[in-house]
Amino acid sequence: MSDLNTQAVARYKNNFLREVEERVEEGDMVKMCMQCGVCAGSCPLGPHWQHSPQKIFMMIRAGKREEVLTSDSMWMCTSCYNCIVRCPRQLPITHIMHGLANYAHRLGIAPKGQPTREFAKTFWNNLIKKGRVNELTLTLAHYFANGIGPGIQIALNMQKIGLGMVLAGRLNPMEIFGGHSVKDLNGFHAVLAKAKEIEDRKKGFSA
Amino acid sequence: MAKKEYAFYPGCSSQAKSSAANYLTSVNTMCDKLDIKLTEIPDWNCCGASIGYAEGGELPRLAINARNFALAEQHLPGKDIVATCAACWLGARETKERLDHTSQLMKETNEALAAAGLKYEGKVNIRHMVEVLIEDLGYDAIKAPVVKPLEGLKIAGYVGCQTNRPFGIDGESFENPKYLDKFIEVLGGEPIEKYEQKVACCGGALAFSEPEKSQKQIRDIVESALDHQAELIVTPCPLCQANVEVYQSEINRKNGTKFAVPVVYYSQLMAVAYGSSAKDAGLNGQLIRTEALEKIANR
Amino acid sequence: MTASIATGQTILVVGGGISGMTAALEAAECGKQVILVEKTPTLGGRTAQLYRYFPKMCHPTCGLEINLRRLKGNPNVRVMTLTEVTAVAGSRGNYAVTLKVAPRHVTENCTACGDCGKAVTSEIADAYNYGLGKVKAAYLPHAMAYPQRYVIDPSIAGTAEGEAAKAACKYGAVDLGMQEETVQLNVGAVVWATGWRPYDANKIQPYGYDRYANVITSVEFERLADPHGPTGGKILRPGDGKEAKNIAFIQCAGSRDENHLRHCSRICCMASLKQTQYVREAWGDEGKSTIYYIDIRAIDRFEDFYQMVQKDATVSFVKSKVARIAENKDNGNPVLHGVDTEGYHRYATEHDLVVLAVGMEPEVTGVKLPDDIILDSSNFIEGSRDGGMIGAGAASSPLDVNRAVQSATAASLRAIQVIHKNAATENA
Amino acid sequence: MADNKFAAYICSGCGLGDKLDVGSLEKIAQKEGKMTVVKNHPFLCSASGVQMIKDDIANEGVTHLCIAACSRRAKTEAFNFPTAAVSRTNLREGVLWVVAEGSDHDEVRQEMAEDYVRMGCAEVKKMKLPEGNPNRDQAQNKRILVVGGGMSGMTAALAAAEAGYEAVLVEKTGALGGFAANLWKRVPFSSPYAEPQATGVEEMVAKVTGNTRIKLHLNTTVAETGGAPGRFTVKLARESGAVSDETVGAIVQASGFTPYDMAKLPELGGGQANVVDQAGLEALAKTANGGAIKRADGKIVTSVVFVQCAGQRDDTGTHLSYCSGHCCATSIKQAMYFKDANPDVDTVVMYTDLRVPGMGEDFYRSAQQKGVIFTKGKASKVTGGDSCKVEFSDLILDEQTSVDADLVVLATGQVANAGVNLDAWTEVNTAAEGGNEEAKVKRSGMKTISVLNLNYRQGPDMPQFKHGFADSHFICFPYETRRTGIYAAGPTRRPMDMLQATEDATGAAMKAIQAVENAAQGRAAHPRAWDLSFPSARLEGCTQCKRCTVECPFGAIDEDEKRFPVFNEQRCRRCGTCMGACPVRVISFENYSCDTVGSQIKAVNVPDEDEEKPRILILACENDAYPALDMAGVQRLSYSAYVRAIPVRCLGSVNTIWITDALNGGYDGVMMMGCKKGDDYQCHFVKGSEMAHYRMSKIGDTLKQMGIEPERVVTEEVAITDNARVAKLINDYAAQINDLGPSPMKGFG
Repeated sequence: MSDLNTQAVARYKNNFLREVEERVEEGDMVKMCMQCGVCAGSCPLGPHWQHSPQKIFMMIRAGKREEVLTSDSMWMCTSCYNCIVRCPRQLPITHIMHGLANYAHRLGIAPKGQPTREFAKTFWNNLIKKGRVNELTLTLAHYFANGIGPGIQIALNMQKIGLGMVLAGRLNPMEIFGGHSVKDLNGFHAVLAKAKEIEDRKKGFSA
Repeated sequence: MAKKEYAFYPGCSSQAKSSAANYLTSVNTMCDKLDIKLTEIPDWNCCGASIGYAEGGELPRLAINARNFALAEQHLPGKDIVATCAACWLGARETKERLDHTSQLMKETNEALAAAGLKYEGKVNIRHMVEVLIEDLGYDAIKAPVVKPLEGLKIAGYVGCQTNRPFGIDGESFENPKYLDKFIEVLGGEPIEKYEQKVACCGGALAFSEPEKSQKQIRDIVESALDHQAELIVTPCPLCQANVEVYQSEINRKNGTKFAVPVVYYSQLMAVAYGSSAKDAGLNGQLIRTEALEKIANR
Repeated sequence: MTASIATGQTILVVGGGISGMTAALEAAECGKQVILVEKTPTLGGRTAQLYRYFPKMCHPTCGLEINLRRLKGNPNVRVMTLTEVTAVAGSRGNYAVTLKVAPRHVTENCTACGDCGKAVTSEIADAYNYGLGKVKAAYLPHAMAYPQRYVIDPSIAGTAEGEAAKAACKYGAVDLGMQEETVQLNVGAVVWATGWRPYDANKIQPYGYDRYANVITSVEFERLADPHGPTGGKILRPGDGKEAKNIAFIQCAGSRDENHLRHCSRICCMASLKQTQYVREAWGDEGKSTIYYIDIRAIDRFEDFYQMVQKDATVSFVKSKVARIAENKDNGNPVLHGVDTEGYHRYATEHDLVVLAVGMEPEVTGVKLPDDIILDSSNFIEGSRDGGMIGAGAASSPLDVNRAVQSATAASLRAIQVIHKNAATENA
Repeated sequence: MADNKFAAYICSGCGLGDKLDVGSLEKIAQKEGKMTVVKNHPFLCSASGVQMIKDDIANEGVTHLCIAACSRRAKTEAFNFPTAAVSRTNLREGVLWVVAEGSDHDEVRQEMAEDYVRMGCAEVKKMKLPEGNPNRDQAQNKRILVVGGGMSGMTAALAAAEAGYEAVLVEKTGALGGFAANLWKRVPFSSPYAEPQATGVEEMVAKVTGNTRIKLHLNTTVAETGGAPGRFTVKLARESGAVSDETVGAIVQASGFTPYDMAKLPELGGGQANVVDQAGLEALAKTANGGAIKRADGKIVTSVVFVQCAGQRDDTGTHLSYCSGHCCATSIKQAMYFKDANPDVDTVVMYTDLRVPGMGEDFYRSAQQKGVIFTKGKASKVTGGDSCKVEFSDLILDEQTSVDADLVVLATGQVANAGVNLDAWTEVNTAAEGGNEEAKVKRSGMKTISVLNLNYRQGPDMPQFKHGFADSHFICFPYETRRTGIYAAGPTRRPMDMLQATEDATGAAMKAIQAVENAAQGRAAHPRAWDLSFPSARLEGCTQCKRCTVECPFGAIDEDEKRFPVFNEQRCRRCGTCMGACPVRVISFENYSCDTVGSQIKAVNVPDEDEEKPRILILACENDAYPALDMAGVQRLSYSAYVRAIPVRCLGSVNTIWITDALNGGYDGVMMMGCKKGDDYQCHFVKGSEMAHYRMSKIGDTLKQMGIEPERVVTEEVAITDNARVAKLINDYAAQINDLGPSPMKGFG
């Protein structure tokens, strides 16, 4: 994947803003930020990340490519949309954060083992498998993502909950064998494949 | 012939035996009483949720949502899509907005759909069940079937994020939406209007990946409800419901707190108030049982 | 009144605030015939509701006094209060204007002796104090009101209270039967000096103006500081009447915001800087003012004032658009949440009182204006296509008083140009 | 002229009749006031009351009226009798509403009312009906001189011409257009505020040259200006040396600005290669003519940094301390020049506060839309050369860093072309008049930079306000210059952009037109435009002390060769400062003179000391203090009934004789209430209040000689809002006088 990165560097030289505008979801709105900081103050996970959205936008304009793409700040987005509704310039901040995360992830330079990054990957792979999320396998896959040891630990902690869910009829042990699925799975996958192909072409990931 | 008919998009968590199965049960009960007919979109797929972005990217996410639209337009022409899950509604609604406003994306999306012989015409509307209740029926209609008012029941209306922002329910404010309080009121319960955490975030999908951070959010949400002597919390969002209910025990385990505040769906309140059984109201689906509601249901 | 009182040589000025009065007087002092119409019962407009002006910290009513003397000494201006323009027909040089005159229920006989006020008990919200206080339903709008005549509020016109007021008046000045009337005028040019209104703070939801008693607007703060205000000039917060010493000023409350007013309202930065000095005037070194801002727009020599305030140890600046306001349940203090973007510092700061520096919205927003009038994207009046109607003062752009008066003076000449051309063609 | 006939009309309405013995007021008006006609009316301001007075004027030949009713500020329109001299005796706001309720105050209330009637009668007896400037037939010129052919000047000339007035436009260079002519484009004036616009200079020049009402003088400066509104005589000097005369009625000074010299900014690269100011950039843009912008060395610019506030907003005292207002929008516009020619050019605007008020916000957004990058940072060092470097602290990213660029643009400020600084002038001139040769040389040097070369006693140009701009100090009255009939417009008045300059120039033209119209009718100018009175001096009594010529705030008075004052009525603003200054009291207005006030002071009935009823004279400025006293009444705040208040046009008009007369007459104290003085002065006549304080500071010795405690005379600054405060001031002072005991002068008067 990192060849994608070197290729991108070569293509955009030091014009990171241009790179973001062309390759990141809603990236063309980054330039409209006026640095008021309302997004920074509105984020529920504010205390936990390093760079606020408005600061990330400034870093993009300042060409701090490495710092931005390897930052774990955008991975802290809970998609609460507070920033979007308060932004006086109506920047789709949530989507830009998602877009940056996705882009860093595509380039393979997003922080390794970043839990949300890992979970997001697991989630997506889970849902595209059958077209619908299999909550059991998703949960298990997630808990065991870091290997058997910690997995068991978490699983034990969560056991009561899991059991409770089962008893409450809200978690189906049988899902381990298949579970919900769309019928026209081929069609579903064809759509996804085509969409990915178009996007890659558009964003210059493929020649 | 039902009063209202819609193309139903239950979403992954609200299907049978999934984490929001109780939501589905109560919604069905509620709709019976309100004479709303829901027809499931044949072969619908996942919306990608708010966490789908990282691996999925933009167009694939738009495409899978558009697939649902296409199916609805094809099989249930003229009917609005109604989602009960906040994330499904938001994901779908966002997709629609972006496709309808960007011809390029519309073109590309349909190019992708063509791979499955589908086409999105841009006709179908995306609604949340709450919108249907408020806009298509109205509070009086919601009040009408009440036979067991939720008397003396103090309930914190926890709206959360995704039914509220960025689109929200028409006429409601992002910071202080009142529709849940109004629901509670017409159902005979006692809303907590000054509930500070009303629109706070529960951590959403990060409940899995960043448990500590999310549980801090959840803790505030529960504590504030208790500060106001709430007996239960009501929400329109499956993720909110699951996070706030499920992790109370975790929070107790880690912090020695003794939280046990039931978290239910508005549809469960209605089902009970409309006189249905605890089971039909999905109350058996609670991890933290809500005796108060059960008592009324069993009256 | 008939159309004959006015001709194509007459200038109509709409709005009796400082811009309208200026436009009217400048033209009248050149010997032109002017009709000045004002929607409220008195001239003076919003500047009469300010405690002090920046940057001199002088009192707006001082200039109002001068303008009223100019007016009283000038027979060329006809003042019509409680009057609104409902329609304008015709074109440049020859407009037919329809006016709606609301009943004051008090005639020219009034001597402002105040007996009717004494006789009435019922009260109404005090518009002069932005509803922070109450006045009798028979009232003089304020000490500098012009015409210096009482008003009987319509709410008591048909009641025993109204009769009591009527009975109390020795001069037969109370006329409870007064009806709304419609007046037709012909004029050559129209100056729109309809001014501005403070943006509705309820719409700025994150700041909870509708939920927290101790979050107020900048115009309300003017009234709190003014000795003629509801607190007699003491800075007491509405929530509990407690002395407010630690005060936050939030800039761009509605302005520079795609969700509210797209434009910058220009005056708010200077207004807040000025108001920090009210805090100092009231509490000395015990007072504490904090300004939350995006950019401090103290242009040209206003910069002097900004630098003066920066040197004031009781005033601090935080470069941040406040994200939201919560309330401390225990003491009713607003708590501001946000991030100082200069170097990134997260804050959750408690203040006694929060003042929202609300933006300027054109008073004509939502009002049906003649089709020929051109508005900009924020509903400020750019003028009319035929050039015979001119925007002046804050109706034409968000302006401070000094610039509004310049604009009104210029508008006055443009109006004269219109009627001059008119005269030229009439004589030709 | 018919004989004077005096009449007093006493109103018994508004409760006056209930609380006062109107009958005895009438007797006093008759016997003591010597009024031929004395009438009372229950409702004097009513149609019937006013008709009664009109009839007496028409049928009884009444020429002078003393109206004893409410304040002069009330019912002004009703009691407006243009053909009669009128004094207003304030029984309502001045007595009834301020004297404490209750019968134990009846006596003092009545005494107060009686004194006011005496005063009103005494005043009107000394009044003449003002008839306007007798020399107005020589002040009929209505042409407008505009000095400066830039955007402001052309706008002013056209504005006047469009309104039907002739304009004389003087431009010192060979072409019209001024600074604007050197711009590639200007900022937008109207929606959508998105793109730079053509300057429109050519069109305007064509309009000006094509307008038959505008007489144009290029390559011309103003060599001398004399006269007054309605009759200014101007000597115009052509470069060639030729001199021509023009007579005009009013003047608009639109002498523009000069960009702050960036050579003074070496730390920001001023003077180094590829570092230009905004004017320099406009030149490059003009050369590029819409194509790629090249540097002086011909290299196409691929990256540019705009450094805002260069040499502005400086609190170290080295550079300009103010903000020039337009520079942010100008840099935005110039950044667009680059982006519009080639979107790939890196354009950074480095600012601390981006100042684009009003719709400028749209222009800002539009630039962001075009990809202009805005960096909140403070530039510490700029190095020019082939690759320029801007070192700065990034205030958002909180780091000391730098950016490279092909070109750096410094947003320097506007310096006013406002001519000679009069404070400096006065110093030099006094020395020169004292025969100092060096000073004489210096003085003639100063004249060369003068814009107007006024031959006024007080110097060749308009007094400058802050930072060398010829601005007004009045917020409500931006055109209140201290040289009547001369109005500054554009950046010479205040730093401003082109839109505001054109607006300003139109306003200035309006004021100029107004000045000529008032002059033609012999009226005063703002703030007493209605005033037909004018100053006259009995020169036979004049001691040529020059105080009037020096102290007039408006430079209205010159001196003839014999050092006698020469009054230029139309320059006069009727404040009476000269009257207050005159030690021999030879200056007066028909309806306002040492006598009209002095006689009121003397008319008051001063009780003997054993009566223990002190008398306190209040001289109150009629613009702020008197309204404050009035409104104290309106709010029914009570104050001592021992005071007798006389409104004065301005404390500057207070002649010390009034004080000494009062004290000689047995008054126990004199209180003066005037407007705020000092830097933030509120005085509507600029220096009046200050003069009064100055004069009173000198009166101490006189009082000592009279054996009177100096604290019996006080001067207070009062604002119009001080209703409660004036009442308190009076009561506190009354108490103080009470402690002092009766004046030692009692009985000697």
